[in-house]
Amino acid sequence: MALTAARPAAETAMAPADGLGPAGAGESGPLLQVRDLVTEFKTRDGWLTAVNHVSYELHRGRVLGILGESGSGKSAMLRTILGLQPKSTRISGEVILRGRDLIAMTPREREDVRGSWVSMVFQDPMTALDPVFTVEQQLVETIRRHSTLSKAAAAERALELLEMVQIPSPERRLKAYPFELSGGMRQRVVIAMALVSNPSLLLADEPTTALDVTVQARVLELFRDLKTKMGMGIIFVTHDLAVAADIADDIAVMYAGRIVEYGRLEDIVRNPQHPYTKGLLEANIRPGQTERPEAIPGAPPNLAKLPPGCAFAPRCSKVEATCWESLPTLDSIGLSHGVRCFVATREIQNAMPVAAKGA
Amino acid sequence: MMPLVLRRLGMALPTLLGVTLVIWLLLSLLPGDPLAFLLPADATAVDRAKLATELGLDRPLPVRYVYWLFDVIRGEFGFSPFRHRDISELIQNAWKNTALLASFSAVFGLVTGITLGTLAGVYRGSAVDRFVTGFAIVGLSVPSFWVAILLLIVFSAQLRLLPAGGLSNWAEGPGHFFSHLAMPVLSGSMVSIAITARVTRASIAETFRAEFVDTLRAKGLREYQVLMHVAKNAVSPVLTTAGLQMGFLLGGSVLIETIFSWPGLGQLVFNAIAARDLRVVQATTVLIAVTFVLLNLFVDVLQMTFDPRQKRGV
Amino acid sequence: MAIAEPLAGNAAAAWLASDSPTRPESYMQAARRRFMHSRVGLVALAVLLLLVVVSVAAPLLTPYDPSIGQPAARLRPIGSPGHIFGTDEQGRDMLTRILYGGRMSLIAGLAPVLVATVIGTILGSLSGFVGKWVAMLIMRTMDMFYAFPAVLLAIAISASLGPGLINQIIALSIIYIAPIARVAEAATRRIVVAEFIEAAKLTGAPTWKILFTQVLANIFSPIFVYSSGLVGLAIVTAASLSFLGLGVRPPTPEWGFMLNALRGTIYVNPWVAALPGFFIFATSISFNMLADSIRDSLDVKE
Amino acid sequence: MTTAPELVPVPTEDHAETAVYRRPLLEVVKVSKKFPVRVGPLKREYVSAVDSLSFSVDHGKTLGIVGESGCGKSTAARLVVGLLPIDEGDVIFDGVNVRGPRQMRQQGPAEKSLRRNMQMVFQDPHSSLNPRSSVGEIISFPMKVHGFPKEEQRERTSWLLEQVGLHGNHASYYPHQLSGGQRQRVNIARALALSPKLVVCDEAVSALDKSVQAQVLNLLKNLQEEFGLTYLFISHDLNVVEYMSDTVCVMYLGQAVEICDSEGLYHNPLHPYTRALLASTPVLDADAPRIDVPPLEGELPSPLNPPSGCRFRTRCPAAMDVCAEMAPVVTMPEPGHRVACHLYPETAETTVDPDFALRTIAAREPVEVAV
Repeated sequence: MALTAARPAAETAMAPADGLGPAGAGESGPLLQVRDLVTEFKTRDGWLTAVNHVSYELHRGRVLGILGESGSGKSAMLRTILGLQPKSTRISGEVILRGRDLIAMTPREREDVRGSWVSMVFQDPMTALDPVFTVEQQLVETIRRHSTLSKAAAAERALELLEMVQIPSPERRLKAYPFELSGGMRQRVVIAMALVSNPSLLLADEPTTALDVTVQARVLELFRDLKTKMGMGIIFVTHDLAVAADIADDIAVMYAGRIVEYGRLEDIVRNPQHPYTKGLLEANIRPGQTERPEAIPGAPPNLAKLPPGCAFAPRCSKVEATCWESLPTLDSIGLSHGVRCFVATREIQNAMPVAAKGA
Repeated sequence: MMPLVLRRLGMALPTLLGVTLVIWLLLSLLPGDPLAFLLPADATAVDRAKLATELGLDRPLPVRYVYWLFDVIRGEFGFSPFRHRDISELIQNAWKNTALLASFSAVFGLVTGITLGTLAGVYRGSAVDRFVTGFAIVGLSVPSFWVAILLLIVFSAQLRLLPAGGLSNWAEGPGHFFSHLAMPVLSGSMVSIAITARVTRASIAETFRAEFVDTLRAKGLREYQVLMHVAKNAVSPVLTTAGLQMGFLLGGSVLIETIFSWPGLGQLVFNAIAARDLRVVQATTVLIAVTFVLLNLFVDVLQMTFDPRQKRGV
Repeated sequence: MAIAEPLAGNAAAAWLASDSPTRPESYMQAARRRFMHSRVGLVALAVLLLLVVVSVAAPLLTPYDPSIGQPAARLRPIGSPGHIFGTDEQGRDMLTRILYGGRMSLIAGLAPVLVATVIGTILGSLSGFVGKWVAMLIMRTMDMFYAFPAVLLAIAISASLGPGLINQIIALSIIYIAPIARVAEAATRRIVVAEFIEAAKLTGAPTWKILFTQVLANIFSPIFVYSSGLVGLAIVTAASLSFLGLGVRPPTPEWGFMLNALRGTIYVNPWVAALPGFFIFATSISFNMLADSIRDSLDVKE
Repeated sequence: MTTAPELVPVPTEDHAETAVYRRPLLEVVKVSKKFPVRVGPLKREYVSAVDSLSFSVDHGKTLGIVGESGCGKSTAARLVVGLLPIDEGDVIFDGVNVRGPRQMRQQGPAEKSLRRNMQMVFQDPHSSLNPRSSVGEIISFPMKVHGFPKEEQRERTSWLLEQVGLHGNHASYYPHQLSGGQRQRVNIARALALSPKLVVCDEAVSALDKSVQAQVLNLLKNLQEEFGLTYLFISHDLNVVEYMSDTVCVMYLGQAVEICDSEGLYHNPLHPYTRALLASTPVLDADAPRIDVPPLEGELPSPLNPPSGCRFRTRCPAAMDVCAEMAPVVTMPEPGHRVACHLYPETAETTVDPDFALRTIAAREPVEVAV
C-alpha cells in the first residue's frame, strides 16, 4: 500500500517549517490528554454548556470513538480542541497534545498546530471544500503552509497524497473543482488534506455520515489503514454505534455534553452499563432482526433546559428519586470501563463488593 | 464558457428590445396629443395632417415602432424644436459629461463601499461593524439631492471652498478639475456606498459562516489566507450590485446634474421635461437604459469568470 | 410523548412542568414579542406615528395657510418669532408647509409600495407556484422593467403621464412591482419544493387552496420585509420626482418640491432651505430602521 | 357530505389468509420516468430516474425499497402516489389504473377516494410540516379538503394525536416547538387522517436520532397491525428496510435488481450489488455472520449515461462479457426470489412471467386497466 511508502517523504517535507519548536515532554505518555474541558456558548437565553467537564486520554495508534446524538456536544468538543469556536465562546480546561496545552496557546501558535500536529475531517464533504478553487490549489496551499516546498514540489506531493487516499486517476482529479467530484472522492480529498503533514492526531467529525453505505465502507477502511500504518491517534465522532464498532478501539458515550460511559469497544458493546448506552444498543436494528427494538422514550434534551441531576433521568427506565436531585459521578467500574449512573454503579458494587471504587 | 457568454448575449437582445418598446410606448402613446407642442396654436387641420405624415404618425403602431427602432440604431433621434438642434448632437455632448461624472462616482462609490463592507464583514459585531451598518442605513435613507444642497450650503455658500456648479476639463489643471467633481461625486455616490457596503458586508459575513471556512482554519491557514478564500467566494453578489449601482448613478444623474449645473444627460432630461420636449426625454432614456443593460451584461460575463461551474460550462 | 412518569421528587415535577409550555406561542406572537423588545424599532415607530398625527392634524396646529404667504415676511431664518422654522421665498410659514407637506410625502411613499406589493405578490406567487409558461410570461415581462434604472423609469413614466400626485403614485407603483414580484417568486419557489406542499397536493386540494392556505402565509414574511424596506426608498424617490417638477402642482406643499423651490435661496437663508430635505431624510430613515427591526423580529435572512 | 370512514381495526385472524384470492393492493408495472437535464447552454438530455420498475404489494403487507442515493427510490415513491407524472407503465391501485397528477387535480368522487387511500409520510421533519400552521391545522387539513364537518375534524385530530403517541394539547403547538421525533409523529398522523389503505414512507426515519428512530419504527408497526395498513417503505438503511418489510426490492441506478422476501434477502442475497450492500452495512456484533465480499470499487456511473447492458457491470466483481452486451432478464432462481443478473441465466425453471416480471405474487388474473 502507498501509505508506508509515503511516510518518510512526508516527514522530511514538514520537519523544518512550523515554528513550534520541538515537541515537549509527554512524548512517551498518552498522545492527547483532555482534562475537565468545558465549552459554553452564548445564546439568546444565556449561556449554554455544550461540553460539560469532559476528560479523557488518547494513545498513539488508537481510535477513540465518541458516540452521541444531536446536541450531545460531540462536535463542539472536537472544535474546541482545534480552537474553531467563535470568539464569544467560553472555554476552560486543558487539552494537552505532545506536552503543550492547546487551550492556553496564542491564536497564532494554534494556527501553526492546526494542520501539522492535529488535523480535522468534517462531516459533509459537499461543503467542506472551497468551491471556487481546484483540488490542487487547495492541497498545494496547505502543503506550502506547513513546509518550505516549492510550488512544483508541493504539486508533486499533492499527487502523492491523492494516491495515498486511493483516488482513481489522481492527475485528473488534481485539476478538478470540488463540484466535479463525487461525495466519496471529496471526502478522500478532505482526508488527504488532513494528512498533509502527518499529524499525530486526527479529528474526524462524522466523516461518513453523509456518504452512501458502500462508500462509507471504503472510507472506514481508509481510516483503519491510516491508524495502523501511520500510527496516528484518531478521535472518531459518530452517532452510529455500528460505525463506531467498526472503527473504534475505545468508546466514550456522550449525553447532553457529558461523558456518561467509556470503555473499550468490547466493554461498551458486550457489557454496557449506562441505561442510555443499553438503550442505544437495543434501538439499533441489527441485520436479520425480527423482534421489536426496545426504544428509548422521549427525545434528546435541549441543552438550554437540562433537568436537574442526571440529564438522562426523564428518559430513563431505571430512574430513581436521587437521579432527579444530583448528578452522578463518572465512576470507574473496571480497568478501562467507567459509567455515570447511580443505579449501574450500585448494582455493580452489590455484585462485587470488593471492586475498586472512585473515578 | 464561450457558449454561455453567447447565451447570455442572446438573452440580452430581447431585453433590449423590450426596454426600447417600453420607452417608446410610454413616450409616444400615452400623452395626449404629440403634435400639440410642435404646431403653432392656429394650425389648420391640413397642417396637422401634413406634419403627422411627415413624422410618420399616420402609420400603424408596429410599423411606427420599427421605423423608430431603426432610427435609434442608426443614432437618428430626430430634431428638438425647443433647442433647435438635432437630438443626437445634443446627446453626444451631454453623454461625455455624464460618463465622466458617473464613472468617477462609480469608482469612488464602489471602492469606498467595498472597503467599508469588507471591514464590517471581517470584524462582525465590532465598533467598525456598527459604524458601517449605521452609516449604510443613513446612506440608504438620505436623498442625494438634499446631500447636494447641504454640500452646496457648506462648501460653496458658507466656506466658499468649492464652485457651486459647472464642469471643468483636465486642461485647466487637476485642482480645478477635481474641485468641480468633488461635490457631485460625493452626493451622487452616497447611496452606492451604502448599498455596496451593505451587500459586501452581508456576503462576507455569510461566506464566513460556510463550512469550508472551518476546513481552511483546520488546515492551519493564516487568517489573511482565509480571508482571500472568503473574498473570492463572496464576490458574486457584490459584482451584481455593482452593475445595479451604475443604474442608480445614471438614473440619479438627473438630480445631481440639475443641482450642480453639470451639462450632462440628466440636465438634458430635466430641461426637456420642463419643456415637455418628449422626444429628447425618449432619446435620453433609451440611451441610459441601453447603457444599463449592456453594463449588466458585462457584469454577468465578468461574474462567470469567478464561478468555476460556469467556467466549465456546466 | 410517552415519558415514564418519574418517581416523584419536587425537582422532577418542577422540571417537567417547565419543559411543557401550556400555551405555545405562534410565529406571529413570537415576532411581536421580539419587536416589542427592539428599542430602535419602537423609536422609529413612535417618530412615524408622531409624523402622521401632526401632518393630519396640521390645520389644528398652525394658524397659517400653507399656500398663502406674507410678502413682507419673506426668507425669515429659523427661530424667527412666529415662524419657528422661518419662512420661504414667498413668505409662507415653513412649519406649516412642512406639516402639510408631510401628508403628500407619506402618501407618495406608502401608496405605491402598497399597490406594488399587492400586484407584485400576486404575479410573483402565481409564477412561482404554477411555473412553466405562466412564469415565463410574467417574469420575462418583469425582467424588462428590471432592466431600467428605477429612478429613470419613474421619470419616464411620470414625464409621459404628466405631473400630479396620482400619476406619481402610478409611476412609482410600476417601478416597484418588478422587484417585489421577484422576491415573491423566489420565496414561492423555495416553498413549493417543501414536502408539506407535496403533502397538501396528496390530499387532492385544488391549486388555489394550496396557494392560499399553504403558500401565502409562508411567503408573507420575506415579502413584507422587502416591501417595508422599500417605503424609505419610495419616499426619497417620490421626493426626487417632485424635486424635478413631476409631483404635485404648486402651491400644494410637498417636501421635494419645496427643496427645489428653496434651492435658489441657499446663499441668503441656507438652513431654512435645508429643512424639507431633513424631513425627507428623517421619515425615510425612520421607515428603514422600522423595516430593519421588523426583519429582525420576523427573523428572515436577507 | 361525507363522514370519515374510521380506521377500522382489522379482525384478529390472519388477513393474509383472506387475501389469497384478492389482487395486490398496489401493482406497479414497468414504470419509467425520465427527467430533462440541461447539459449545455442549449442542449438537454434525459436522466432515466426510474427504468421499467415493477413490483406489487399485498393488502396489509410492507414492501421495502432500498438503495443508495440516486437509485430512484424517492422518484418511485412519488410516481406511485401520483406526485409525478409517469412516462411509461402503469400503477394499478386496488384494481384501478392511476396515472399521476392529472387524476390528482380532478375532483370527481373516484379521484377523491383515490387520494384518500394513498398517503405519504415524508422524510424531512423540518420541511414536511408547514411552519406557519399549528399541529392541529396540519392534521386536519386533509379532512378540511375532503369536507369533514368541523366537529369531526376536531375529534378525529385528537384521536389521531393519541394514536401516534402525542398528547391532545400538542394540537396547539407549532412545528418548531416539537422535537424531530414528535414532528415525524405529526407527519404520520397527517398521513392517517383520511384512513388510507396505502401509506408510502419515504425515508421516514432517516433524519431521526438513533434512539428516536426505534420509537417511530415501532409506532409504524403498531399502526399497521391495528389498522391493517399497507406500507411502501423506502430507506437507504438495509437493516431498517429488512426489519420493516415483508418483501424487499433492491434498486440500483433506477432499476430493480433483486426482489425477495426479507429473510431470503438477508440469508441468501443473489445479486452482486445486494451482496456488496450487505457487506458494506456496518454491524455491531463482530461475530455475526457476514458476507465476505470486497467493498464496491469505482464510482456510481452518471445516470445521464448509464453503462450499456447491465447498469451495475462497471462496479461488479463478477462482471462478464455478456454484461456489457445485453441487459439481464429477470429470473427466479428460487421460489419467490427474483433477480436481474446474468449470473442467473433464464432456464425453464427460473423463467418468470415477462409481463409482470417482478411482482411478488405470480399474476393470478389479467389486469384490467380501468379509467
